[in-house]
Amino acid sequence: MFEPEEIRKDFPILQRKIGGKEIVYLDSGATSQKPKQVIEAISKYYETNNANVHRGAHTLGDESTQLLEEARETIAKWIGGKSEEVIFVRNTTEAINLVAYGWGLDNLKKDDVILTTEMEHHSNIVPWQEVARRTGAKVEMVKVTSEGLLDQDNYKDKLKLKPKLVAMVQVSNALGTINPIVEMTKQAHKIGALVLVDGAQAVPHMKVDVQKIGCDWYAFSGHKMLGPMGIGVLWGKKEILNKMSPFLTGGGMISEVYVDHSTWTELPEKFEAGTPNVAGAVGLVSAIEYLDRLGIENVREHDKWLTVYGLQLIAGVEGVEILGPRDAELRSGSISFTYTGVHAHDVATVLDSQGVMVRSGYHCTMPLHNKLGVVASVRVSFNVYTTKNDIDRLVEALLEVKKIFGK
Amino acid sequence: MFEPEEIRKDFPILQRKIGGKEIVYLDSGATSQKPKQVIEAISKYYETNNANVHRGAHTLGDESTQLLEEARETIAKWIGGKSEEVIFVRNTTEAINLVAYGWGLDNLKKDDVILTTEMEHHSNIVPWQEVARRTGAKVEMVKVTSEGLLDQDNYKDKLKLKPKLVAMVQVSNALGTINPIVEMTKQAHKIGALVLVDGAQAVPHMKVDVQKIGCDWYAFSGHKMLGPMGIGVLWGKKEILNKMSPFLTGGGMISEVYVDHSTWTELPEKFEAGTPNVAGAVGLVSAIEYLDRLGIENVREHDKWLTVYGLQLIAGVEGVEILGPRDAELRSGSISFTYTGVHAHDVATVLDSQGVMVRSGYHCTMPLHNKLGVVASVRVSFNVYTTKNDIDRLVEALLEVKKIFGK
Amino acid sequence: MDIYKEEVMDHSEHPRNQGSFDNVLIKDGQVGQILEGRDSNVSCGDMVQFQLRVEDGKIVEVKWKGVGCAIATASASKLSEYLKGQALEDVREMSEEEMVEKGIGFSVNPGREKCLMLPVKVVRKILES
Amino acid sequence: MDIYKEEVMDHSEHPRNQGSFDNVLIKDGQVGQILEGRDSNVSCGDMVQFQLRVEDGKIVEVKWKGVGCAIATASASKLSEYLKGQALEDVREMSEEEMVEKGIGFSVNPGREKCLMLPVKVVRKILES
Ligand SMILES: Cc1ncc(COP(=O)(O)O)c(C=O)c1O
Ligand SMILES: Cc1ncc(COP(=O)(O)O)c(C=O)c1O
Repeated sequence: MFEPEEIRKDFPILQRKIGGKEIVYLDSGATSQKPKQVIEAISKYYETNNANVHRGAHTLGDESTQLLEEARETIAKWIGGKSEEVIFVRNTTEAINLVAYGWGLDNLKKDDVILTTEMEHHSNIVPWQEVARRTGAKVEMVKVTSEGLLDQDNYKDKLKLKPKLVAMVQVSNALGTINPIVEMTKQAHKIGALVLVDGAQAVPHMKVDVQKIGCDWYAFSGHKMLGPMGIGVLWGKKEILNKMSPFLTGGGMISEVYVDHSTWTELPEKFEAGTPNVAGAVGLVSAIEYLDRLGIENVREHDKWLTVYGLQLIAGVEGVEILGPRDAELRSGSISFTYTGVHAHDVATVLDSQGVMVRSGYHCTMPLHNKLGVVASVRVSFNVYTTKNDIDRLVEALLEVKKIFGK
Repeated sequence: MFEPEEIRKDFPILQRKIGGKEIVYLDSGATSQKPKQVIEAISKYYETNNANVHRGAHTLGDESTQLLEEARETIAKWIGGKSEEVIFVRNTTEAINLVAYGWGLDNLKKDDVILTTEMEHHSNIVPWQEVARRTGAKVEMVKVTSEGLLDQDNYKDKLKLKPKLVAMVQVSNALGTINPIVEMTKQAHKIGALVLVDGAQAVPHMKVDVQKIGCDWYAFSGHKMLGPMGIGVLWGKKEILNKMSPFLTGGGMISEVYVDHSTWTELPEKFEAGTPNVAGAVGLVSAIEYLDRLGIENVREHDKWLTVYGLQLIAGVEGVEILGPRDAELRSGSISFTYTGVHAHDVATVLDSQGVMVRSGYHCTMPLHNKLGVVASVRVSFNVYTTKNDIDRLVEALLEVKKIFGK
Repeated sequence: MDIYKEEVMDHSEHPRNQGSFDNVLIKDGQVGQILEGRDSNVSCGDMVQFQLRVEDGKIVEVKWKGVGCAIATASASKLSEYLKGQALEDVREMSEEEMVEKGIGFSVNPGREKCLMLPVKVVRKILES
Repeated sequence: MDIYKEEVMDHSEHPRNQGSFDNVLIKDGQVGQILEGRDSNVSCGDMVQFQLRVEDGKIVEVKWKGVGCAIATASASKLSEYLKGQALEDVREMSEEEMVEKGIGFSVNPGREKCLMLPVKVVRKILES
């Protein structure tokens, strides 16, 4: 295990004080903070190697191309894929849209079923609704149990509808639930569905191996895993990516352009039109190296420890109702709750006045909140720099809510 | 006017030596170098304000939201638009794809004409070929004269086909040609076409005012105008953006999500799904401030001076044939040429061995190169840090080509 | 905390004019019409519906309902009190700023502006339609 | 400059086996077939076409044409010399690395790899189809 208090020293923003108080940043699920190593890697790239990627023209161009391709290899190794299967995108949302446009538009037709779940982030719902609108396909959702787990009986029932695609989240950003995606992927494949996994909240906290998961596509964002904004990854199986249409088109992804038609390059460039965000890829590599140094198993242990400690303390606050499963083995990264009689937004404002930063609202999971009958919730979410002290300060600050709202 | 030798001091990468030689970076058309002010603005953002944008939850979130919205205002003011008309994208290519998917798919039908030009970058050709493929519309191209200008007679003829859209470049990245887009936009509007302008090579070098141009959409990239990679802008007229379908969908751009449908937010968020690249927007603002301090008129003067000086010296080298117009008033940002008997790629390699970095190839304008009957060309391109000395070093290095190839 | 002033807390805990005309039968011979609209803030999950009973171009009664935070609730409550008795035309001509100033009477930091403004947006939506 | 060695310059200025069989009539009774393929590198505008005349599983003649830089030209020229006389099967089993090593015999820095490899890609394409 590592010492989070030591790790905090790597994060310049955590040294900031607001209103005289040290920052307690418990909104890592929205975006993580960045260690100085990542910030410096970006600066260093711009100060030393910056160029567009096109081999052969000059030294800086070669260096930039090499950095981008090394980034691809590092990421591929990190998640267990091949390097040409790693496609750089802006974020998880774009990754999912790429599949929706590049695979969905061509492969779905009227009355085909797209199966997603009630606990998806909007980014894994709305693109499928849009594809459904354009193709006549239908979106179905696997139900969530009152405990906050995917209802596996309901999943089996929905699989009888013979969906062409199962699109599901590995770790819920609103409940923290870790879904049994290895088993679920197996079942989906048995009936011939392809499987897309939204790994936005998994990659920052646990070892991910796309081969072991067995899925067909895996999407995640750099900015939630200590990396920079503006860079994310879609991983996909080579055979499937090869058969897909390109999504964004233009410079960089074409082989030959004629007046009336064009031909595409090979993977992965086929899906990367325009100037790529090399600085972003370099920053993401630095984030992976950071996590690797800590050891991703240790990161998961730390996260589990925080979940246990947090669940215990937060649940003990009068008026608080925890959402999602109680078993820390089944959760990761965050704890969401409601506060009886006080709107989540007001709770967040009071906490903020104490220097404690959490998120309040739907967390982009409106169908889930509707299902749970919860208008809005408060979410506290972690990363490697989160400490016991952060949780203690949170609980202290929650007592302020009672003072102000008298509830 | 400003002193480019002074400006160079702001660019850390230009202090680098390769093989003992100072860098002569003449590939700014591919991507510009970044001043330390921009690099520091990005670092400072990550060190001080980094958070996801969602107002109300906490101080860092409010600060990030405010920075993103201020960036939008700065950019709007800089190009003469309204701030809700500024949509953040990754780069010019994505901006054009947004229009192709978000407007083209819904508004074009069989046999409709999309008019583009022979001098477009692939990013303003291939998305239209794709829309044409999906809708049955046809792509037509305005011819380029042997001097490297858009053939205005041919343009008038093509307008008789009643195109629904004219998509054209303001400044050619391969020829340097500045097109008369104000007049051309007027003519297009007269026959009811909408106009998209690719401003990737214009924005870094001259004052751009979308109101004066009168176009309906304007696209550009941050990374070519001293800003970071991974951020670009699509500007569009409010009335038109309002009528367009969203492109990428997911978190951030929806108002309400239900199991079976969703509703969109207002401009500009409607077009910005997922976590935005706030650090990129902050870096872009810093780049605009940098250009503003120099004075964009001075930037244009400097560029024109370099063009005059460069044309004169480069054209004087034995074996060199300049592409594009000879009048510096009609050009900006770059000079492309061929070297008789030696392939552009070999020229670039020889130049690189002398520390002079240029680009060789098609420059993503294959139809243009086919038209001109040129297999590949060498392009030298400028920005504010380019000096007379850079051109002198280029010409010296060109003499090496003769030494090695004996031509 | 500045934001949760006494007046805000009073209105959020005892909201005025809450309810709807949905189950109220407009009596025979009673002139007037009911204008209504709703809107929501996705990020905080707030939803507000306003109904204005109008007679001879004047707002004679206001009912609103919704789910929301303390700020949105207090804002809706105060706005409902203000609107009662106003001429439709006068309200239609007010800017958003005026409506906040005269109709709500308290302000919040930029972070919570959306909560404050939700009832204002709903009322403007009703008047513009 | 390392990259433009004498051998490279010689082959790029005097390329061997350039041309095509397109206007050559295969004489009556002459056994064999002509395999052909082409490919291009978009970034540098290089295009290379290879034709292999095969008799009894053996490459008896090679012609190539194309537009390209000195590296691609020298690479195609050297490869064409090497291929002549080889058994189709043997070439089919070679890795790309082997083909460069034995068939081309010179190397370049990573930046120019694509130019060097273009003829290799074309030949592999022919053999795989
Ligand atoms: C004229 C023109 N249009 C479009 C582009 C594409 O820009 P980006 O690669 O940033 O999407 C470029 C840059 O190469 C360009 O020069
Ligand atoms: C589970 C999940 N999916 C998708 C997303 C969208 O990620 P991004 O905003 O980086 O596209 C998020 C982040 O909010 C998430 O938590």
